Amino acid sequence: MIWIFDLIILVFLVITAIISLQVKDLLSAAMILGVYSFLMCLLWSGMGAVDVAFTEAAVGAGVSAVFLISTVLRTSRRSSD
Amino acid sequence: MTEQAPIFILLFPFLTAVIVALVGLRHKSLSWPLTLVSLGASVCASLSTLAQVVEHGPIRYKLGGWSPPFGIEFHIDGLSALVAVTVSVVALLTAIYSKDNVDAETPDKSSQYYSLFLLLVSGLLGIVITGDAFNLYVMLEVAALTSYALIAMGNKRASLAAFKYLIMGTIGASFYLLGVGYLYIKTGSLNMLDIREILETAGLFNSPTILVAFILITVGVWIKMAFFPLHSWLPNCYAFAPTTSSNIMAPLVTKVMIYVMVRMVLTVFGPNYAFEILDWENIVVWLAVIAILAGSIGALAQKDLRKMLTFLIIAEVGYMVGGLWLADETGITGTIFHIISDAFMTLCVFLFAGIVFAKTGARDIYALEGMFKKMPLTMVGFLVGAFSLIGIPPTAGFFSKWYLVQGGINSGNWEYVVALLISSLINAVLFFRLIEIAYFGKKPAEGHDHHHGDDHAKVSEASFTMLLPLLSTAAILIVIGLYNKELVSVIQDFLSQFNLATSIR
Amino acid sequence: MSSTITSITPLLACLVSLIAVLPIVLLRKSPNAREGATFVAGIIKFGLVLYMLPTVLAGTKIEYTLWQILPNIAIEFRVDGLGMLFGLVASSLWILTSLYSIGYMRGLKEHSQTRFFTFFAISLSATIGVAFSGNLFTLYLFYEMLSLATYPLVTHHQDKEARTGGRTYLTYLLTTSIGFVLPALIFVFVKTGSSMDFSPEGFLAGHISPSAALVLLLLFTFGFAKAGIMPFHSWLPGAMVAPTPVSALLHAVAVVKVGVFCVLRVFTGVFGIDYLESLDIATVVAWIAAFTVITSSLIALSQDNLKRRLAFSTIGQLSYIILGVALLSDRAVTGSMTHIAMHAVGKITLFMCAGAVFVATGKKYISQMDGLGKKMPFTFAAFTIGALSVTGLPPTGGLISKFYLVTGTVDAGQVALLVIFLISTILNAAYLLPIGYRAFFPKDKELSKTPFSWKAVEEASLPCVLPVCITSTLALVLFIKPQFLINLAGLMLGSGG
Amino acid sequence: MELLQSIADSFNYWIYIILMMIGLYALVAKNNLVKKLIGMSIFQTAIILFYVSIGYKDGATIPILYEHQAHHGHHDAGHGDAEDAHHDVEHAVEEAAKEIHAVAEDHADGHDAHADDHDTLVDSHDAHTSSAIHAEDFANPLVHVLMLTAIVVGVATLGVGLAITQKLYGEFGSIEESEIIEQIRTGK
Repeated sequence: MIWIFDLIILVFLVITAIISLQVKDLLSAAMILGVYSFLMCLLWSGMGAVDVAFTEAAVGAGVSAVFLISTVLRTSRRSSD
Repeated sequence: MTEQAPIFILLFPFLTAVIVALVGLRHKSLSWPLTLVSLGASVCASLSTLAQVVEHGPIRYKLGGWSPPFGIEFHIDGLSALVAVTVSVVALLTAIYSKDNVDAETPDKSSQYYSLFLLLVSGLLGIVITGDAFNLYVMLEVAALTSYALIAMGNKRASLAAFKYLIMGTIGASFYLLGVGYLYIKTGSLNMLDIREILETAGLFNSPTILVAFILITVGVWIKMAFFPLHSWLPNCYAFAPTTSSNIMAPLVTKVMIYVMVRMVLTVFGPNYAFEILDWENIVVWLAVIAILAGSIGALAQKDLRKMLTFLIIAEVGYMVGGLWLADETGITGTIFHIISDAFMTLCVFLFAGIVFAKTGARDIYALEGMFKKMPLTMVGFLVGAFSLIGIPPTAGFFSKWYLVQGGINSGNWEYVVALLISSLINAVLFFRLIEIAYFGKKPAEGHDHHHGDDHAKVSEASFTMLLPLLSTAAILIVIGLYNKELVSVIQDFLSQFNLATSIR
Repeated sequence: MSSTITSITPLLACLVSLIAVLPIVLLRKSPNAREGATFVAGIIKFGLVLYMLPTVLAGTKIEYTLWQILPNIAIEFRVDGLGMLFGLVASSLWILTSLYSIGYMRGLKEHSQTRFFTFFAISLSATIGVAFSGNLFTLYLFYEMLSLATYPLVTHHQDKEARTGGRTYLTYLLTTSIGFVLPALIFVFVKTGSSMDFSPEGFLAGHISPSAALVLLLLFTFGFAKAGIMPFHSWLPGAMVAPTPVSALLHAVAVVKVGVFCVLRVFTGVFGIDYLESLDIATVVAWIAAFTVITSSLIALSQDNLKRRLAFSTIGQLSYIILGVALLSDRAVTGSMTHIAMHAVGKITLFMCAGAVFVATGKKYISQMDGLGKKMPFTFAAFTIGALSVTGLPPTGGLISKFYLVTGTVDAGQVALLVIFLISTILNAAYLLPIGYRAFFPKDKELSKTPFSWKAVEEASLPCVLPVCITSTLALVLFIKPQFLINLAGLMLGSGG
Repeated sequence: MELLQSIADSFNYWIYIILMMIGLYALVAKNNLVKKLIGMSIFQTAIILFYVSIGYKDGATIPILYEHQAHHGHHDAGHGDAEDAHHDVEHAVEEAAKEIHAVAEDHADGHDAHADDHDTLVDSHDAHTSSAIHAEDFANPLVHVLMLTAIVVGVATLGVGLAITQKLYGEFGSIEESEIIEQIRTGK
């Protein structure tokens, strides 16, 4: 049944991607992008790419989220779209 | 020592970038000499590599001893050696030129500037000498990231331009990466020569995957080289970036991308696939014609000197894309030749624009007023660059156009020939407008002022570090023009492996 | 007949004036030394050309390959009859023009004289380069060089008028050379793959289709816009804003003659007379030239500005030369080649006279020149001789070339064109001769009654008048001794028949 | 169920295309600079997903050799153990890559014969070195290594983009593209 698990992750990936782009509050957008990245990690570790998954968790989800959040805090939280 | 030359081309600027970043924290004044030394060494290494290639044929340099399909390999043939020499020489000249400008424009960031500059150069050199498609992507991004930063060092408008460039550049690079991914699915290799071999032996050319890969790579590279409909990021970037940033990027970035295109079409996919199986030539040549005309006409509309020159770059990109897709050996020779000559002539006019900006602080073309009297030597340098862009013998630009036009006639692409000539004429109009302003001034006096004689004209040339690169570039343009036969023989040596349609000779 | 020797002399002859730029610029502080340098260079150049004359007259070609610049194409010098003829004219007249420009420039206290002399020297180098070039590519190279080097001369005054004139000048010359000649050049190269060396038989035969040949021929004829064929003529009157020595050099010797010279080269050296004859396409060019002859003469009649009238006269005379070669008969071609020299001598006299009048009196318009003959007898005597020569009347050299042209037309069987020649000769006489006549015999009764006295003579300075006298004498001498010019022209036809 | 499973297998590819399109749309159409960069991040991860999917084989495991695997074919290994192990790893990498070759060629219609050839070659090669390691047991590690680089590149791009965003905010007081362009147009 592992493929169902995969499928669910994939669907959620799309959903989180769309939400992070649609939400007006940039801080939430950054958070949701973090969730998106973690889902991606999960998917990749399931696909035998543990090293990629780890890197994504640390660099992709971690560092980019930090970058995004710090930028949002320094500039403005509101987005017009 | 000499057999290690290929790696030194890249290693010198790269390591020095790190050193400059560290040393620059304390001793800013060391950045410039360090940069010069490393680039000088890089020039020597690339020249020595070129000599080796000319003498012994292509070099395959295995990085760390891993054999090709797995390890990263530097593959240096005539084409990459020539472009590597061009890149390193242009970089060295711009570095010399940077001294006064960087201190004037970005005084507190000079060590960052040099560090980024060196990284950009190593990225570009890496693109040129690598033999690995994925490695090329990494180098592409190294060069791109540093250029975003270099552009953003400029004024307000530069930051926005840099952001747009970042978006477009990322799309382009990602397309390229995707294309390489598709190639990898089919061939299981990332080494360029290996890919080609597998494509041919396994007869994969009919596969739609390869078609998708080809389209993605071509479009990706077109975005990065600002091929006409995809050019919108370029003019503002180069026009508003700090002087030296645009001086290094305008000649090199688009040209190196042309190199990537040539490399992909010829070495990776092979002319057989690109030209015969796909049969796109006519479409692409027409696109190039549109690009040439659009770029030239766009340039006519500009009043800002550097912006005008950026539109010329777009037209020149059209020359080279069209030249490649003529699918004719002479035409492709012209394209490769034009990579080199265009790099130097763009450098020449941008260096001049930088001097004008440094001396007058104005960006529009009327800043040139009375320049012949004020700085005759600078104008001589500019004239050579301008003549080369127009295509007046014996400058390099004339000869590269010569081959391009010849290729166009050979392959019967008359629209391309006409477009080239029209664009040459428009260039003539553009540059003689500038020369006229420089010669007459904005408002020509009625009647003549007899005592405004030549004996007491105020001569105020640019500083030595700015003048030297300009004049050297002008000299290089003429030397390339005079020795074009030797250059072309290297190019034709490289092309001889591809069995292209040849002219009657 | 077609023996060749290799010698560096042609290159030296070409380079002398280019090298002279250095002393001219270095000596800019002392005008006398500067002009001295120009002068010495002019004499050396003329000497070098003369030195080659006997060899060339003996039927030997002098070759020198400078640089193998493209695969198969070299920058190459070759001196043959036609080149020699033109080189001789250009280099001898340069000496006189330099002498004259010293008088003119100083007389008017012109600015930037160093620049003037510098570019003058460069233009001369380019002119000799064109004359001695051994292949089409070299020819094009020097042709472009000449366009660019004369631009600062045309726009010398740097005022609004100069700007417009200069703009027209460059627009016409560069558009045609880049737009027409360059593609034609590359097309020829692609189709023949040859070195594009000029040869008496031409090298195009058999490589292109007749229709392509016609297109090429027209591209070349119009492309060398310096020849002033209509509708690409209007740069010439526009370029009249230049100082007179420049106009004299441009419109009598260097620039316009380079244009017709190039056309002659293309006709004889690239296509080959025989090949053109077999194709039967040259008539098109002949009629275009004939049209230009008549139209320009008519326009010239209506001009009051002396220099402009002379400019339009030049356009007509240039078309004679092209018309002559387009007739393809031996005599006509000989006529057009000698006409290069004859017209050069005649026209330079006229221009220099116009300049001398301007320097002495500041008058530019023909209507103001009534009765000036009494004040400037030498100038106007020379002017009359020049006018006779250009019209083609005895006892001047102009008659010789006209004679060859007219008999050549008869040979070619083109009676219609013969009529054109006659009409145009009448027109020439109508717009040139009255000027001299009026100067000596003004309409105004009072002026004509004023007795001539040496005290009233107000000639321009000696350096202005002397060259005028020399060239007008030359025009007379050429009437008596035209033989060596005809020999030189004949060399070009030697193998053709 | 099998049908569903086969859809799920290629689902990766569908999702990667969808994600790419979402990212591309954001890059082009979004007005907010940070949103653009988020779009870019999604775009790049989608490509990485594509690459990882290339390297993935059904039932394959992570490309790490356990000690017993490494020693399986080398009972006589003495002091050179470490070296041999290294060799095996290298060999495994090679096998994996060759496996992809073979797969690739299988895909190409009409070239089965050639592919077979290649397979036998691989097998014979296998036989006399280490019979215990089969490339098909492992995901392709080369792809993973490449993707590590790609991830880092992506984050670096994001970092530069965000830095420029902050600079723009400092200069224009806005991170909306339309507002910035308006400010430039109305003349600084």
